[in-house]
Amino acid sequence: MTSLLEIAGIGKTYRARERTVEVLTAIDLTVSEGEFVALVGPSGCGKTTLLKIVAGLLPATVGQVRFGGRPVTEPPPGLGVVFQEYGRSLYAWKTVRQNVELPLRHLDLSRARRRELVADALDAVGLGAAGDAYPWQLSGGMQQRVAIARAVAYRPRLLLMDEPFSAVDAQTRADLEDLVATLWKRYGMTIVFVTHDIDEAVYLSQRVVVLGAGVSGVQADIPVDLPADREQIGTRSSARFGELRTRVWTQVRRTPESEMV
Amino acid sequence: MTSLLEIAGIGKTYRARERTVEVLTAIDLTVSEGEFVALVGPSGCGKTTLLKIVAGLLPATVGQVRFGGRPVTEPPPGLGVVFQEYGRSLYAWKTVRQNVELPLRHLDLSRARRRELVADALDAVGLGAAGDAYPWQLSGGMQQRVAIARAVAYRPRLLLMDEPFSAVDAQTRADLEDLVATLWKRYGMTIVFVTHDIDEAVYLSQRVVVLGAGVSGVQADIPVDLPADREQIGTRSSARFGELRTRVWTQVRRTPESEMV
Amino acid sequence: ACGGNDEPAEASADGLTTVRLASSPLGHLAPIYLAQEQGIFAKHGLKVEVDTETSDLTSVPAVLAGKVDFATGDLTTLIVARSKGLDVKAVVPASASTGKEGADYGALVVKGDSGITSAKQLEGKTVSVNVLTNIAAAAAREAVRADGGDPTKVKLVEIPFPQAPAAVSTGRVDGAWVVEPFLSAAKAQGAVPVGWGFTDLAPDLTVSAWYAAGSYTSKNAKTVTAFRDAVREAYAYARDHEDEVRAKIPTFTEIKPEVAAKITLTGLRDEVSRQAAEKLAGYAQRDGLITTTPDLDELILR
Amino acid sequence: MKALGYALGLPAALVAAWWVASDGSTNVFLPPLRTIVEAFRDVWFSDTFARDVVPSLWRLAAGYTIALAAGVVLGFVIGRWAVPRALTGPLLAYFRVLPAPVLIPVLLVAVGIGDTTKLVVITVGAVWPILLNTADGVRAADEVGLETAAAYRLPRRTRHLLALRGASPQIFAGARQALGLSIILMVVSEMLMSTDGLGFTVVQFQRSFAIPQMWSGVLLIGLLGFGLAKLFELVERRALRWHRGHTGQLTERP
Amino acid sequence: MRRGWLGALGLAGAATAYEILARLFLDPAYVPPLSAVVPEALRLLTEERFWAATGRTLATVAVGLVIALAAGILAGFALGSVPQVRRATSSTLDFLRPVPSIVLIPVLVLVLDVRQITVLLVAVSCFWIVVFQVLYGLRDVDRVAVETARAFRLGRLARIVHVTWPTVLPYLGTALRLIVSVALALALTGGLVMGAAGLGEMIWSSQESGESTGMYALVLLTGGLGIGLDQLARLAERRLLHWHVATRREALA
Ligand SMILES: Nc1ncnc2c1ncn2[C@@H]1O[C@H](COP(=O)(O)OP(=O)(O)OP(=O)(O)O)[C@@H](O)[C@H]1O
Ligand SMILES: Nc1ncnc2c1ncn2[C@@H]1O[C@H](COP(=O)(O)OP(=O)(O)OP(=O)(O)O)[C@@H](O)[C@H]1O
Ligand SMILES: O=[N+]([O-])[O-]
Ligand SMILES: [Mg+2]
Ligand SMILES: [Mg+2]
Repeated sequence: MTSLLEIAGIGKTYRARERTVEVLTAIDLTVSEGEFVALVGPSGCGKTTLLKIVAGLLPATVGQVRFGGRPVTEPPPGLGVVFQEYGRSLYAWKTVRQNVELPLRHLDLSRARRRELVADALDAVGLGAAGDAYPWQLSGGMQQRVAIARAVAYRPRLLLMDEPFSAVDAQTRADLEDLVATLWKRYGMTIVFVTHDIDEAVYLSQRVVVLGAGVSGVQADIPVDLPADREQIGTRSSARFGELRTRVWTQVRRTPESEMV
Repeated sequence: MTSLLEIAGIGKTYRARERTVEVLTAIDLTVSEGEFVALVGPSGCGKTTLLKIVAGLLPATVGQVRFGGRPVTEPPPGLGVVFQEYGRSLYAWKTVRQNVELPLRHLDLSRARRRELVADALDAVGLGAAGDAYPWQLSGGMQQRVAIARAVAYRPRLLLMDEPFSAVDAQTRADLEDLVATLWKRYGMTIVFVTHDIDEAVYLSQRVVVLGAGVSGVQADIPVDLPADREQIGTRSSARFGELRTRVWTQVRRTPESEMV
Repeated sequence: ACGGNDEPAEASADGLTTVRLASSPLGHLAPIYLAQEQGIFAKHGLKVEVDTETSDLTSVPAVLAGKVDFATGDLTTLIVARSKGLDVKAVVPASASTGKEGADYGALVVKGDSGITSAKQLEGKTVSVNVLTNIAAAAAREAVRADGGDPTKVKLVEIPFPQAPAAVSTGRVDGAWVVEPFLSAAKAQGAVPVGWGFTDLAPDLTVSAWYAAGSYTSKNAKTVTAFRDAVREAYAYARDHEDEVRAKIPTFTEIKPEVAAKITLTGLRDEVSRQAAEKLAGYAQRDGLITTTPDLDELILR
Repeated sequence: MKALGYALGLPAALVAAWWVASDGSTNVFLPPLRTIVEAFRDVWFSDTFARDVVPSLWRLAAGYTIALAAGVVLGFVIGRWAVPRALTGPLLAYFRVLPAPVLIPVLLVAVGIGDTTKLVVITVGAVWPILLNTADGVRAADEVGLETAAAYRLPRRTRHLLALRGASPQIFAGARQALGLSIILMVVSEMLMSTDGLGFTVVQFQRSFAIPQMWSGVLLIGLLGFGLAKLFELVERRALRWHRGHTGQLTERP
Repeated sequence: MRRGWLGALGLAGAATAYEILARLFLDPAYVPPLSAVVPEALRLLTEERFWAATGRTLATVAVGLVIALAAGILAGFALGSVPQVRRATSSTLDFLRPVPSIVLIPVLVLVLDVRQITVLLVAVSCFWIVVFQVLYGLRDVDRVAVETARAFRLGRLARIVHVTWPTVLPYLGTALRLIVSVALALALTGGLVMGAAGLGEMIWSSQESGESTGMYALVLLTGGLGIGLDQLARLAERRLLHWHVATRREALA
């Protein structure tokens, strides 16, 4: 596998009058083409920040991101994103269907094909009937699924997902996990996936990267050597799964959280 | 225990030009003073809607909610809420500290006491150092914790929480669960808690109420007979916990989700 | 009629030269309209187009830029314009004092029960005029002076004529310089005239005049003469047919026929009064509107 | 330094172009800039400034302040409650179209010819952008923010203030519009029934064909507008910093 | 529909208040009561010259508005989307904004006719309003919304069409209601101070003829026209902004 994404020495400091925060220091990470990487770490450690830098939406203070060998200065082609702030990333003036369709409109697709992609994506996230609704007519979980459908319909080469299932129920979550896993395999996408659910990270990914709290670099990079064909009940109850999740847990807990009660 | 909250025959239909959705039908539910009720159900089934009706923020189409015997037409006194859309519920022009302090300012508290309550609440959610930041300078999880701190500092009589831990990492989530449990016991609050995490519902509550998908009434009402003193590792690994979570799971899965792939 | 060497500037198929006149639709246009109907202009080889979409604000630049050939302007304004080097020439009066003290179409009025009975008593008081920089200010001051008062002690303030009667009767000002139809309106509301500034300035006072650009008068001398002659003939007709004048006014203003039947009409004179112009130039200089008196021979077309 | 370059670059170029293009102009109505600048010095570096500009500034400040207060209060009431909004809708649309010269007759009778009339003209003309923007801003207040305030039973006053603060970006849009308008209205109000002021003086210049002096007045009005706009920006930058943060304008973009 | 009734009620209340004030405190000679004004207004409605004047005024308003909207939106987006342009021009704009066009009329007469000047007056005043509303609207564009569009590599134009424009639209809705009134007011001013044919000139003429009842009748009808234009602007706004919080809330109320 060739490396698609090279993150080299990335550091980020937010400067404002009231408050200057150094968030990331010296992040080094390489993601291969077609890889599925899960990113975990405590709240506020800089996962979203890193994702935005990778997407070319936020300049790093130091360091460089390369995508397919080229330095990233703007969002690279073939990028799909599901933002943590899913609500704000949907356009209130567009229906669900229009929201999902928007990124497809500048791709070279026939209208029929575009329609089909949109319909499939909405069906896949269980919103086949809500295409004509506006985002503000949907529940939180439904909005989040629209954002997922938009990314999925786009068939990106690199998919960045920032806690994409945080607002859906357990059953739906499991279904969506399997959906993403299927699409990943079918289309050979590269996925970087931020989650707070360690089981989910292990279940989905080939590698779990743990970011530390405070000013943090990569704290651990744990390969997930589970078989390629995974399945909710079988995989999660396997012994290897248990070991891996414990390993990740240990790493996450090792992060100093002196602030917590 | 006297009943604090009586929800009788509540139904809700959203009407709009494009789309009319009947969300809830004939919801009956009674919550006693000091009770901790968890509300679970698939995405889009009407949990948030029900919570807003209970809070007196949204009129029901049919039925009535009574709080302490009185019909609810506006938010009752002593109500604390954590909205699912935590980001939008924070005021962007106020610092974290000011956001938390706001509801306290019209209570009969000395300034010193108010300061103390705010500082304690922020410490409790791990944001002791972020008091002077503005919401838009915080990560998603941090924003959510500010909303929690605001509710906690307020010491409400009835606390409504809508997926309050959806954006925080596992470790922080466990800590916050214990924080809420402690405060509940210490102050005798009544809590209605929406979550997608069935383990969390069982771990925290005295009763798990399951809402069904589609036009739904209460599908199941499962008492949680775990000992009052609970603790993350011990309780969750107990046999009774396992039985209860399986019972809830079974109920949640029974909801027809024909739409899902 | 701006280009070309000499006449005919714009001769139409019927052999008539078109002249464009600009004036607000006020009473002084009545003789012009009558003359048009009577064929007086045609007799002088002219066809008249009246542009009423021109106001005091725009007429001088419109004339100088050749957008219209003749426009009306009050004599003070023309004097001031001339002294600032603007090439305007007064051709023939457009409105003039009736020359009859006590029966002119403009007067200085006060509220009936104000206790003021003479113009002199307005010393130290506030008097309104429609525009501070035109002939009205001079007329108001002259009324006070003619009564033996010190005109510099009158405080002038600008209030449009239509609001002047109300300003007087509600006591917002102590006196007001008004012209018809507001003079009649003010009287109807109990105001009384205490001075007749127009006749005080000069019995043959030219209040406003038809003027043209100097360059136009030199290039189109024949047309200008024809125009002046036609207007004079129009005035002669109007003097003999006052009823027709009174009947004409309501057709192009909003003045009601019953009002038009009673108001004092403006005087109609053939010559721009040179003597009055000197007096007005003096006032303009005293009021700081001009620093040097213009050559009045340049201003008034012989 | 760079900011100064941006601020002065275009004006300098325009002034230079004007200077060159107008030099040698013989059109009385378009005098050479050189003459205008001389007139500027003669007219405004004298006691005219104290006699005319000072009262104008006072009227402007008072009229604008009243418009601001009235616009925000009325706009708030109209934005927040449907009944007053429906009740006043056509009425306000009626009053919005009345230009100052039409108001004068009524004002003369009701208020007189003093400064009050001018304040009324400025206020009545400048209040609309503030009023409409406040009403629309308040009406668009974020639902979740309002629900949060309601749930915590924040006192009425606090909830109103929150709605206002949330609407402040749009209120500032109205206030900014009204600033430019107020200066124009100050001039217009002084054209009628006045004896002093910048507008009065400029109109007297205009009517007495003192064209360079008139242009110098136009320059002064422009400079005044520029100065006040800068002052306004200073206040706005402070008051709306949160909004720039919230909308990501304080975050660097690649 | 309740909205319509309340609006009529508001007008009726104001009319009653005016009638009482005019009868009790003011002299009918210069502030005539409605009972005198309304019949005069009804009479005017039957006169052809009233409709001709209305037509001219509305034509001026329409042309001025179209110019102002097109130029204002274009300039607003250009200034708001290219920071360098904004910074380079802001001082010049701040200087030009407060210059009252009325002062420049004698100069404008040199090159334009009165009708054109009136259109210019309307267009310029409305242009400024549109530009500033667009500039402020552009600042309201949500960060996440823009980041989403950028991530999916929507081009500059697509971002304007799909993200920026809809955000600015509510601000333009406010602008629209403002400028229809301003346009009408300035079209009247053109008639009042320059004699441009239309309703303003009729009002001027009534004033100059001492016909205060006629003048008030015209003012009444002009105000009615203002209400009509405002209703049109609101209708357009409700259609274009049906998704906006304010409209949603209104629909519930
Ligand atoms: N616009 C900003 N201005 C200033 N500080 C910021 C900004 N955005 C984020 N931060 C700070 O950067 C840190 C990391 O934020 P980030 O959103 O990357 O965290 P995260 O790992 O995604 O957290 P979460 O799991 O809670 O979403 C936080 O301390 C936050 O306060
Ligand atoms: N303002 C609204 N207008 C129209 N329909 C709405 C509105 N709000 C919610 N709905 C609809 O009501 C249903 C229930 O929404 P609700 O937000 O109560 O669900 P929920 O159970 O909280 O879901 P989630 O777990 O995803 O948050 C959904 O089908 C949604 O589309
Ligand atoms: O002249 N005005 O722009 O109002
Ligand atoms: Mg994050
Ligand atoms: Mg919900």
